[in-house]
Amino acid sequence: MVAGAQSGAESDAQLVGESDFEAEVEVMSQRQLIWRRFRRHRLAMAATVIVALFYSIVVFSDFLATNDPEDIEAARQYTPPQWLRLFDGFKPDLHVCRLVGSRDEFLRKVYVKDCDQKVDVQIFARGYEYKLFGLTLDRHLFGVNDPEVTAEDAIFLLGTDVQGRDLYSRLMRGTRLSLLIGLTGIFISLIVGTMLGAVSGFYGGFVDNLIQRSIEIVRSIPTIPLYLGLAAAFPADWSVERRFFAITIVVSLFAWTELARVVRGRYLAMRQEDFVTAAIVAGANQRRIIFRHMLPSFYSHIIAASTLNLAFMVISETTLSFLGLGLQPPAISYGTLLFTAQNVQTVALAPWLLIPGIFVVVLVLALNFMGDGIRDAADPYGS
Amino acid sequence: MAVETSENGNGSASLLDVRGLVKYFPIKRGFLRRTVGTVKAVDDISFDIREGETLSLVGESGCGKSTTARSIIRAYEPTAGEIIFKTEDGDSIDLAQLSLVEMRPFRRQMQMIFQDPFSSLNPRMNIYEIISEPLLVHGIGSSSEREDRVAELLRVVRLRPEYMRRYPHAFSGGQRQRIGIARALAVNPRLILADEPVSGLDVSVQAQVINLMMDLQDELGLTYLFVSHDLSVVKQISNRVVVMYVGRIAEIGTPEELFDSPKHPYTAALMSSVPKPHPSQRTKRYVLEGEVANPANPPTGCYFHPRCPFATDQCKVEVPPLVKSKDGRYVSCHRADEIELTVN
Amino acid sequence: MLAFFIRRIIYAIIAMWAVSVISFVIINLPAGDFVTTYIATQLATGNLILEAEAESLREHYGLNDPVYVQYAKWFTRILRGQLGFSFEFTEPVRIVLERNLLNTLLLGTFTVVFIWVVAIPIGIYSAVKQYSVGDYVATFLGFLGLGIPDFLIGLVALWLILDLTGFLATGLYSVEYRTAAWSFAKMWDLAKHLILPVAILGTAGTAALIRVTRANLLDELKKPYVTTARAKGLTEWQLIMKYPVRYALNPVISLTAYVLPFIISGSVVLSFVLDLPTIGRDFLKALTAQDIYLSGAVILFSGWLTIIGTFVSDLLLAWVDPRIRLEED
Amino acid sequence: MTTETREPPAPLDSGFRRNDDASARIGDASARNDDMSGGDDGVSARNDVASGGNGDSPVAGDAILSVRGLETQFFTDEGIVRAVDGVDFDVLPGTTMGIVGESGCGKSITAKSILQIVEAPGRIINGEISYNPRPETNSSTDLLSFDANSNEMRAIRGGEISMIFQEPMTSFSGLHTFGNQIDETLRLHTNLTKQERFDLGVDWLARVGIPNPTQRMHEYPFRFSGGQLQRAMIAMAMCTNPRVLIADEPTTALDVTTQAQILDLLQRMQEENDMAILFITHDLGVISEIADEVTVMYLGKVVETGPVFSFFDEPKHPYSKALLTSIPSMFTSSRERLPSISGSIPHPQNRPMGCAFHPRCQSFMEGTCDVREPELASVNEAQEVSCFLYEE
Repeated sequence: MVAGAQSGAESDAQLVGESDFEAEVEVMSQRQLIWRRFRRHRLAMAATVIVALFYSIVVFSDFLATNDPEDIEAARQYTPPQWLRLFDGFKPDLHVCRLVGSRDEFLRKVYVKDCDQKVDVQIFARGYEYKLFGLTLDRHLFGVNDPEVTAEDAIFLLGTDVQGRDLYSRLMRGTRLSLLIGLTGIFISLIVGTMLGAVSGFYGGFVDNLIQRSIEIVRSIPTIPLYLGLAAAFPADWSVERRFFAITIVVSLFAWTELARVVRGRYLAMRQEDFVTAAIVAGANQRRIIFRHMLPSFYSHIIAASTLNLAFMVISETTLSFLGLGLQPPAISYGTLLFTAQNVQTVALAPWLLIPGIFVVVLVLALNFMGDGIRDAADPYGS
Repeated sequence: MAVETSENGNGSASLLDVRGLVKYFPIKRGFLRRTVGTVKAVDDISFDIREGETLSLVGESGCGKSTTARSIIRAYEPTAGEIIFKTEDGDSIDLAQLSLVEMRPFRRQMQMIFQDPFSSLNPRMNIYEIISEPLLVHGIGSSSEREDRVAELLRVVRLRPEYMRRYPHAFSGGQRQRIGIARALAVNPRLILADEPVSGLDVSVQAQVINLMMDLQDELGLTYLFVSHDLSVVKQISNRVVVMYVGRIAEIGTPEELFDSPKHPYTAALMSSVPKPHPSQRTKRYVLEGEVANPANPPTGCYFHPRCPFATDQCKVEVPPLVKSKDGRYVSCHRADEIELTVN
Repeated sequence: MLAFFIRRIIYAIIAMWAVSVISFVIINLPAGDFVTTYIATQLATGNLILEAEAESLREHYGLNDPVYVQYAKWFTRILRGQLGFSFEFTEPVRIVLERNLLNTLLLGTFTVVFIWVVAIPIGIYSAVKQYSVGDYVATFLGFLGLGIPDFLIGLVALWLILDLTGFLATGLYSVEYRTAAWSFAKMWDLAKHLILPVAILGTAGTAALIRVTRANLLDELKKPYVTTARAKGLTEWQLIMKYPVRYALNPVISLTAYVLPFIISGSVVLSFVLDLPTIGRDFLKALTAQDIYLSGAVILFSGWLTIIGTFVSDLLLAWVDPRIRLEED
Repeated sequence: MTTETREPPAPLDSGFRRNDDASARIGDASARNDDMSGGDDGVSARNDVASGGNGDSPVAGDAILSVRGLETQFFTDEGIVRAVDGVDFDVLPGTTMGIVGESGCGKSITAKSILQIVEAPGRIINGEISYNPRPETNSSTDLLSFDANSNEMRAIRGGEISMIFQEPMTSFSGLHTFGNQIDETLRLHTNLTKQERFDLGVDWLARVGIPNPTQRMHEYPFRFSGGQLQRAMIAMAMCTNPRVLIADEPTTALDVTTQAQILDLLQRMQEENDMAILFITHDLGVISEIADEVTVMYLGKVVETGPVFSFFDEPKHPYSKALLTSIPSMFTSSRERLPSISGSIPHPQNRPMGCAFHPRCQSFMEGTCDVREPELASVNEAQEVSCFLYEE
């Protein structure tokens, strides 16, 4: 048909040319590719750093604290925050300004900042004793280098509450508890959600139908009244630990449905993929197909869903405890800290009591951005 | 429909004998997921594949050709029928009767090549892991032996062995299809089911893959079941062709027979619809009226009768069996021997 | 469509039953039965109740029966409209609920309207002008709105208003209108008081709706039918409003019925902070006082409302989508 | 099933793309299709625009659509993709120009660029698209001089130049009835009343061969089959009597028997309405069936353009030759090993230096093909090729 038809037989033998790919991309695994896509997501990266900082607080809360969070100092109630100063003039010198307290005509305590009187702040100062990794320590990142410091000389970086307790140190503790609740809740919902999702997708039919309908029913129950109702039903005399676990279970009550849905959806989609059929045809057994072929493809989706769930759980705990229905003093969490700021008049008097709220917002935002980033990176075509 | 299909002298020549294969998919609806109907994807078909040949299944989308291939290799559970496979030891075994666990040893002898070169390779595994998987699951060789085998297979499909630690996303569509072929060859199968292996590829790459498949067949003595909707490709690669329409076989024959002197009106229409390769051959096309029948609700009698210009009252009620016509071809048409068909 | 309808009704009935069980469990969770609670409240007000009287009360309420009998009796009473007695308010639960029903519905309805009016235009803008400055601002504010708990916004807003104007922006009515008959002046007063709670309550919903609208619309904008419409010669806005927006908003609009109950139950926390006279505030009081009949009734009805809302939303969605509406089965 | 072969066109007598034989060919074509002549319309609302029935052959040398130096680029996060990189071709009135190429060659983007409906992040960077509906008056306009959203451009889109697409299933809105969607087109481009528009819609549905057209107007697209939807899309594109129809892979998603129906329909529409068709496909078989002229694209550039017979008989560019020999057809004999093109299509971002085809080319000349870019130039009075083999 065509004059000068080429002979292509030998061209088949031509091997893949080096120039076909960029050198950087070629040997990367899917995990590395996801990581690379994720790193390009600036906001998600920043959010990840913030989340990592929060988790370091979980581990090192006592080390980061300056005062014993439980210490009551009636004489120092509602101290305003003392900002940490790094310089005295141009000379590096870590200190805060001393606050001088007096009473006004309504006999309320008022504090006046006197920067002529410095309170020296030291790195790795000695303070109250605490346990970390089984060791009893008394060193703190910074503080006044005196375990028996008097109220006059103590520092209150974020001020104090009505009982004169140091808000900064309490916030470190509160971060620990609130995040632990979230993490435990994630763990519970992860187990329940992935199990039910996997069972639902794997067996299909009646079991699938049953689980799917249950999920629909759970999702149609309004969260807040149910949370509140359950939390209120816990006897007031429960111990702090018992209440902790009860509240954890309550906040994870709804979180598993989303995970189950994601796992089932991914499972069903994956079952249609040719590479799964290829594994069946190759003779692979069920276990290998599920664990070697399918599960690795939804790790990142599970992580993304869990990250978003964690944010939801932190908010739930905070709200419940704020209303006095979740954790209760003496437990220290974001919610119980904000519980002291329930009243507008109190807030007007001591606005710094809302600072735990800023922590909650920053944490929740960071978790949301991070979760979104993971989801986008895992699935560039949208899910 | 027990058609005696394994002929050409001694029956031993057929590697695979499909008899009365049926695959229905239930349509489930409602709260209790009741079955409210069935999609008759494959509706009682019989054919055989001879050792060393390429048998193609052709037809339009939804005609059941892919389902047939997947039922044979038990990626789907066949609803009914026999799939008689002649094993290496010369035994005949009905694959349709085996449980999935019993099926596993036979998977070494039949492998599959897929259409989509993107979704058929696990993006999370590198090329070595992908190609060596059939070896691994059948417990063949040590890890270094498997590595040697993968290197050899890569050379066989004309890819560089050095690339075995790379991931699928680094390769082009044609190269991925070669990787898929290497995986299928890993366990030295005798039968390869190729499900639209070139339709996902650019036209300039298709010939590479087809040539490779034909070379491998010659070198390794492979038997192919080739599924495609592209009649030109089918014509090029096949020894025999099975034409399917709505889950049933219309006609079986060599490419030349079907393309030059079709017996079934549907075959004729199909062949006539294929664009001609040169503008000087432009002709008045035999344009088929109407729409393809719905496999969930097919017409009575011959499924093709509503579109067939030769349909009689008999065609409306009676299902035509697949029978051997006077000149030794298989056609399922009541009027096969009366009508004269030509493709242009 | 009929089969779809029947299927949905069956789901809804099962879900309503499940919620009733949950409510019953919650009512019975606290240690001791409500007679114990009742005795304690009576004691607190100086009334002494004899052991015999307590026992007859237990008998009357069937507290000595097996749990499932108790449930059955409780459930039939609920269906007959006998919701029980509120110890906290010392009046029947029904009276307590009816008192603030109107306020609650008003707050919810206005919030839904607020969410649509604010979120949909922003969501559309954000999708159509993807990656513009406005899109980034909207997306960031959306995240912020989702991330901040309502009560925090409420607290901060109250504090700022108090600090700046000395005005305590709580409640739904000024003192002089609290018990007054309805008049234009009272409505105007209510309108002024509604702004803050509606805006706060709407924040999270608005943020969520912006994200949903934007994401849906971005998906739709890539569909081939948009290109077809463009190739017809429609202006960009005509075609976006007629086709992809219609697609993207179908699910959103059908959710109206579903969102209202959620907002009503979500108003519990804000009602507490802003001291709004709603059922939510009564509910919280009931919870802290372990006033079981009132809290049980609120949980039950908010659950049922939500289920009915979901049901109506599903029907609406099916109705606006011809593919479901015309499905033959 | 008769065998009726077309005569190859008479050699063209000058460098001009003359189209003297256009009417002859059309007459020829209608003879082939006389048994299919659809319902006589009579409703055609504004067929007066740039009319010129079959008899009035256009003044010599005038293309209805002439694309020159078209460049469309996509500004992605990974960098700029030069999807269309300097494309030239002409579409003559009443004829079919086939644009053929593989994935990523920019053929669809070229089509969308003509109507200025390239999606973000794509932008038309350069070029000229002369539209000349009345060749006798020589009043051509450059479509790219109009703003994409201007009234002028929108009047062209769907009115003067219509387009049909690859995926009939997703190219309609599933939430609007077909009647609503065709009505919209008519409302935009005609002054007819609602009733007239409805009647015209029914008429067009009948003309493209859809049974029960009146009832179909009230139905939603999901009730149509794939082939019917493609017919409906053709009806919607044709109802304004456009001068040019751009068909972007209209049969790729369809089965071969449905493809034959649609190709037949398009040819009939062309004859009845005397319009030019720009037919985009990757299928050489379809080109050989329907095109009068062929333009071959590879990686955003035109490698060859010329009459369909010259292309099939004497392809000039090595890529064209390779395509023609490497693709199996119904006429290649069974079990025959076809020559194949080595390598694969590079990603548009990794475009090779010089001639983009050189790494796969059998006639590769070192020091030339990998250094310089060839230009599209005439090799004879009919064909233009961009290859150094033909450089003087």
